[in-house]
Amino acid sequence: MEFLLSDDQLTLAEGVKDYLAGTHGPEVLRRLDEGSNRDPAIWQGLVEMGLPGLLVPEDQGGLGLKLLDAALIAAECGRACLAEPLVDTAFVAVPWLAAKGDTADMSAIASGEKTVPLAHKINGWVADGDGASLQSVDPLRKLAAAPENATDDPHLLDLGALMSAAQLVGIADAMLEQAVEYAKMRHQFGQPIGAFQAVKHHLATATVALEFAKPVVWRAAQAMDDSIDRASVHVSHAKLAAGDAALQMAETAIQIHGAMGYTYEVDLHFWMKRSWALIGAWGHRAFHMKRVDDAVIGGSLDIGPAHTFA
Amino acid sequence: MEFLLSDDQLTLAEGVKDYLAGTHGPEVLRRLDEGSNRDPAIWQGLVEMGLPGLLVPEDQGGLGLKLLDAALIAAECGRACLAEPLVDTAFVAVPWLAAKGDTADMSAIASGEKTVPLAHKINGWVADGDGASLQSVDPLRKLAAAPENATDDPHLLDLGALMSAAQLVGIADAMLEQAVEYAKMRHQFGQPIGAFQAVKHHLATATVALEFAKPVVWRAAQAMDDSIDRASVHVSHAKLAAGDAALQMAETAIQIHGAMGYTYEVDLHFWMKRSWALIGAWGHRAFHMKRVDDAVIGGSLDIGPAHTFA
Amino acid sequence: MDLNYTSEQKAFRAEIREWLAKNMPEKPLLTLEGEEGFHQHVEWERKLASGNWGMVTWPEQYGGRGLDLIQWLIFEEEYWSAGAPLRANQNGIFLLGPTVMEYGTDEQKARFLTPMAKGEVMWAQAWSEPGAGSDMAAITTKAVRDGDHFVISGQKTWSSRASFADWGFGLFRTEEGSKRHKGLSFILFDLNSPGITRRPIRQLHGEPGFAELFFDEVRVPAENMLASEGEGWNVAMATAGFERGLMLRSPGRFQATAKRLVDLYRANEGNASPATREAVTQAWMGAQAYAYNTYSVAAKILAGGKIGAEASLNKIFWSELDRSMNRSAMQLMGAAAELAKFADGSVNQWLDGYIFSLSGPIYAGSNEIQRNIIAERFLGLPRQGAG
Amino acid sequence: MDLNYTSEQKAFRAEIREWLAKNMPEKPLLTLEGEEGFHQHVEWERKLASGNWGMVTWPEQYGGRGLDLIQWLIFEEEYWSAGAPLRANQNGIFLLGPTVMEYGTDEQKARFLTPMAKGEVMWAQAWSEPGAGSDMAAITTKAVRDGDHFVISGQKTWSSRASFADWGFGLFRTEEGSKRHKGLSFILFDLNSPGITRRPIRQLHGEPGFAELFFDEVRVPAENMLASEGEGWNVAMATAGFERGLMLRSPGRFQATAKRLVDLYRANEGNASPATREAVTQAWMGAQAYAYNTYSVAAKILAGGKIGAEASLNKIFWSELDRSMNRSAMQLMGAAAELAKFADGSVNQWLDGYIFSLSGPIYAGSNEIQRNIIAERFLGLPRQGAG
Repeated sequence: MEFLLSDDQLTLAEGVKDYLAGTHGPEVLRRLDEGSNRDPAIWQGLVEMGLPGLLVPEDQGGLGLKLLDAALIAAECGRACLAEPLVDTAFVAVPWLAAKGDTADMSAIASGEKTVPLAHKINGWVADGDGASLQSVDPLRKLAAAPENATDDPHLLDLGALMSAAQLVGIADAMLEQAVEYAKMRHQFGQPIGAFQAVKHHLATATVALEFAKPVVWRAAQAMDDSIDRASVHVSHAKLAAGDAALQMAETAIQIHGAMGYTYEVDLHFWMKRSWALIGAWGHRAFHMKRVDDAVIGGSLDIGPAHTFA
Repeated sequence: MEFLLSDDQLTLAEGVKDYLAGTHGPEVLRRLDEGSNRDPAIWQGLVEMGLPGLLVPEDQGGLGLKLLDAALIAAECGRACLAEPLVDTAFVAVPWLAAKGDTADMSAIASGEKTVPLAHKINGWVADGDGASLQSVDPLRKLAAAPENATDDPHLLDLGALMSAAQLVGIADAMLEQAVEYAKMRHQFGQPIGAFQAVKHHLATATVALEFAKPVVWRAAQAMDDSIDRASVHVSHAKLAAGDAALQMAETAIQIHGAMGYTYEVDLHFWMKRSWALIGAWGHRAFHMKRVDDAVIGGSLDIGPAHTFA
Repeated sequence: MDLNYTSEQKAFRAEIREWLAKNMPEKPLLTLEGEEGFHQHVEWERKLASGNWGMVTWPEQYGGRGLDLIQWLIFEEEYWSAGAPLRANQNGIFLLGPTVMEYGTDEQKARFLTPMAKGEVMWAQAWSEPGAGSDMAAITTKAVRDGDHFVISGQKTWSSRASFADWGFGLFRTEEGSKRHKGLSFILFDLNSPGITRRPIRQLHGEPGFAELFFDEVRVPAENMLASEGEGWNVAMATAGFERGLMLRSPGRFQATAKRLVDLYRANEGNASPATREAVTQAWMGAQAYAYNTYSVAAKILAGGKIGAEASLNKIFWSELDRSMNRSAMQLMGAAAELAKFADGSVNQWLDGYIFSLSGPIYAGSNEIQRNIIAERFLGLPRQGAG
Repeated sequence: MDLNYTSEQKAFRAEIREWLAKNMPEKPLLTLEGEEGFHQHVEWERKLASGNWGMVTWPEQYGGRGLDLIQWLIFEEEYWSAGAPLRANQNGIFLLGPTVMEYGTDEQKARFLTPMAKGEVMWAQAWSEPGAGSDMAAITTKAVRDGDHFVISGQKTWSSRASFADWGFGLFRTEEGSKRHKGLSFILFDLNSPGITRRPIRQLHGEPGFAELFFDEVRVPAENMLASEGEGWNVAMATAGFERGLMLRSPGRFQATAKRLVDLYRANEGNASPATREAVTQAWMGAQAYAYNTYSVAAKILAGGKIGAEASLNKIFWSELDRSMNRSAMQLMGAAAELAKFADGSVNQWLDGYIFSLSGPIYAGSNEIQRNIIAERFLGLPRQGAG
């Protein structure tokens, strides 16, 4: 029993964080927003880091890592508000296809030549897919209407929900950092607004929700890595905890920014919009609440002090 | 259309407020707590003000006033944390009996000789009644187990719920005043704690909930006075708004008082306990929420801008 | 307490209802934030004026109907019940108009109020500056007296409607070296005056709406000053009082949102968690409570009372109610919540509503400022400490 | 990340489970706050000690089992799962014990730790003073050096367990005229020393619990001072660190409450509004999240890490979770929520639980203080302003 992210995991995530911080800052988001939303050079950079193949088995040209490793990277993609379809293809599609024994495209995915738009019944749309385009509030998302024949595979849903939750905690981290920096810099009434207790306590409250959502997400990823039989409940818990924490953080961050936060001139809006998108994606709040409710109140899950992990 | 408490109504309520402030302060609550909870002298004082007969028809020795007048007095009884069974007998039992045409006891009630313990199925207990005694958290409440044959008359329930709501806003007012006074007097870190923004904002937030609960209670009282056919929905709205505001105020007030609020040495506990008692009395939160839900979501009530009062 | 409408009030309700039924735009107008939509809304203002429905609470002499606050509430209930457009003239109706009536000379009243009532001139509000937001007394934009003119230099921001409006009003520092609330004057100015540059500020949903105003030695006739020189702060506070007070947000608007939310719930019940279901019930309760409180404040004012810190209670209540209702709607939209437009090309009104609701706790005095006001003026807590 | 218990850990879980099954008191003890109940709880401490279960995390040399934090968590899970009594020795186990181990001399360790581990001596905590609550550095109670003794005069309050405990520990001003954090020393004292008067403070539910301590020239041997003179603040902060940190509230306690709440919901579903149903689901989620976080912090510490401001995150999370769970329970109790005892004479545990939960956000550093700490130390916001 060791609830601990390994040094390897943290080093890998830190590396991705630093890479994206250096190559995918807000100025890139603004450029993509004015342009076509996607940039092959960014994708190429992710490929050179080996990220598309992160979960591809080693014998098919990948790194053969685990969902928990991927979740940590997904959080960094959220922190950077990454628009390229890395998470969907590499962290959702790959483990889904692999579990189905469908390994045809693995090496093409690992080499970055192929991306996999995912159509699931629970979403009305397909991200980075073909078909009639739909306009998301998030200017960096490319949505197409979902086909009639979209699958309702629950394993795919759990993978999508887990990775959405992981992105959401990274998004919330980024919004918190922006709000804290703004609160230090913006002065009113002769002092930085961050010195006002009301501002401090808004941010502290949102921080508590976020910090207690993170271990829930890591636990859900590990539950899927271990294929424990109630992993779905932990995925739903993760999506709820991460989504609620991100929504609260978005509302807190815009309040701290005041009128500036309501504009396109500070970059906060990119992260707020991504959080709104992912909160509804891969199972909305009520869907996941019902899965937890059925398990906990319905009684199909063992609960209590002796059942933290079993 | 005039949503206004009349000068007569305010003068009467003010008179009762002043009388209770002068004769029924915290020292009286402490004395009653150490003694037998009831004091004939207090009851006699209320009789001399004519309060037991407030709603008794004039031809039966009463003042023949309305439920709204009574609700304002009930709020003052809450503010003073009055223990005598005035509200149950004079503001709940009297209009209930009168509506049933049961006027036998009216003059005895008006003269203060008779009180009417109320047994309703929705409460497991009877206040100030006979039978096996039950111990309330509120040291000034005298509860007895409810008889098997308690009525389930919905009119009685609405009257009880309305007057509980009215008492709750008065109780919340009193807790707010105590918390504000404590925050002005208590110093930490070299200033009154009431100068800290966190304390200010806790109290401001609870104040908003309370001030917006009050008009809901007055509107419910008027709805019953006017016998409009959906008055029950407005009574449930009032009980919910007043109960939630009082609970929030109790939790805020004890937080402002810090450890002192957790003791028997400051008097706040009398009002907190009364609020906990009345929140569960005459229909718990879920009961009243369901009545509003059935009307609003169920669709049996006209809603929208053109239906503020109709 | 009398919660029945008089027959006159009922007749008035029927009158506005009938007029709206006849005159409502066939299809929803484009957003007030965009140029084309703004002009559509100005047309609507003129349509309202043509029926003398533009400034219902103003005295008849200034082009209003001299309605009392109860009639105004009935008007608003019917207006929002009909789903009528937002008011491009809001700054004029509720902010500048009442201020001119209170502080203006007869000449100023004649000059500014009538065109305002006719919807001929649209007004922009220009309070804030980059360094003066919540702390409005930190204003630095100066207006230097030069004969019978002021010469204005500096910058304003968050100026609502300023992208497309005709005239603006705001506070300027007319006494050199004056500090804080002193030495400010309330001045009206033509937005097309030489030396004024407007820079629309793009809001997070992409539309302009607010604008920055740059003043480069803009000459404004001294007769455009309201009240006397240096009195600006008190005049502005009266205006802000109106703004924060009764009329900024009439209950009908939130009752309409609550009703739409109930309809959305019925259509999307499968997207509702238990807490969301209760939030929908709470939406009706909150909107009704806000309406009762407004009717109650209106009755107090009609009986000769004034509103003070209660305005701050109002601001917090409606802004948090609105955000919470729209947040519930986003949950009920499920996976479609993020769509700006649906497959059929229709706009996701709930997404726009949620985004707009996020500005409620920020503007017209942030809810943090409002809580300070409640604590200090309504509850009497000490001023010291980090306000 | 490995979320499977080792066979040793499973065996340990089975061992404590079996011991508890054999040794649990037949019937629930009276409340720890009352005199008779306190002595029942002391008996239980001695029973635990007899099985060497009293101080499981202490090194064996001091009468513990030298368990690591994961074993401690397993112990706590089984302890709360069995519904075992509250710990009368909490101050010793988690506050004073670790502090003596870190700062005590060998002589002090031998003298104080062993009797503590055996449950022979119960300890009261004496930090606060009437003028020094949240602002603990405002302590004025003085301890004047007189040869090989200190002479203590002044008053302490909110001293937990002091009504019935044997010994106490706290901070005293040993340097005359010193200010704030300077000149304080950490001193242990026999509560039966001449000159000490205990006045139990009646809590709102009527039981004593806390006490005031009056010191009238109480002579305390200098060898009862922990660390060196004037070092008291740092020693106390370390203690407060433990208190606010990992061990004050183990997850098992809240997981047990969540489980009882789910059972209550099933029995009283008719008393649940939709939001209450969701709150019951949230209770399980919150208690699990708190458990995951605790396992995670424990693993970090085992890997050589330290906990800092995270302790403040913990304090806020568990105290607000506990209050919210008990508040939901009060709603589920309906009209019976107010009953202190039910018709069958049994105690309304949920009412007691709700009342107790109201102290959570207040004690061990109010949640307002904790939020300041998070903002300033965890987020790096500026100190100035009304902290």
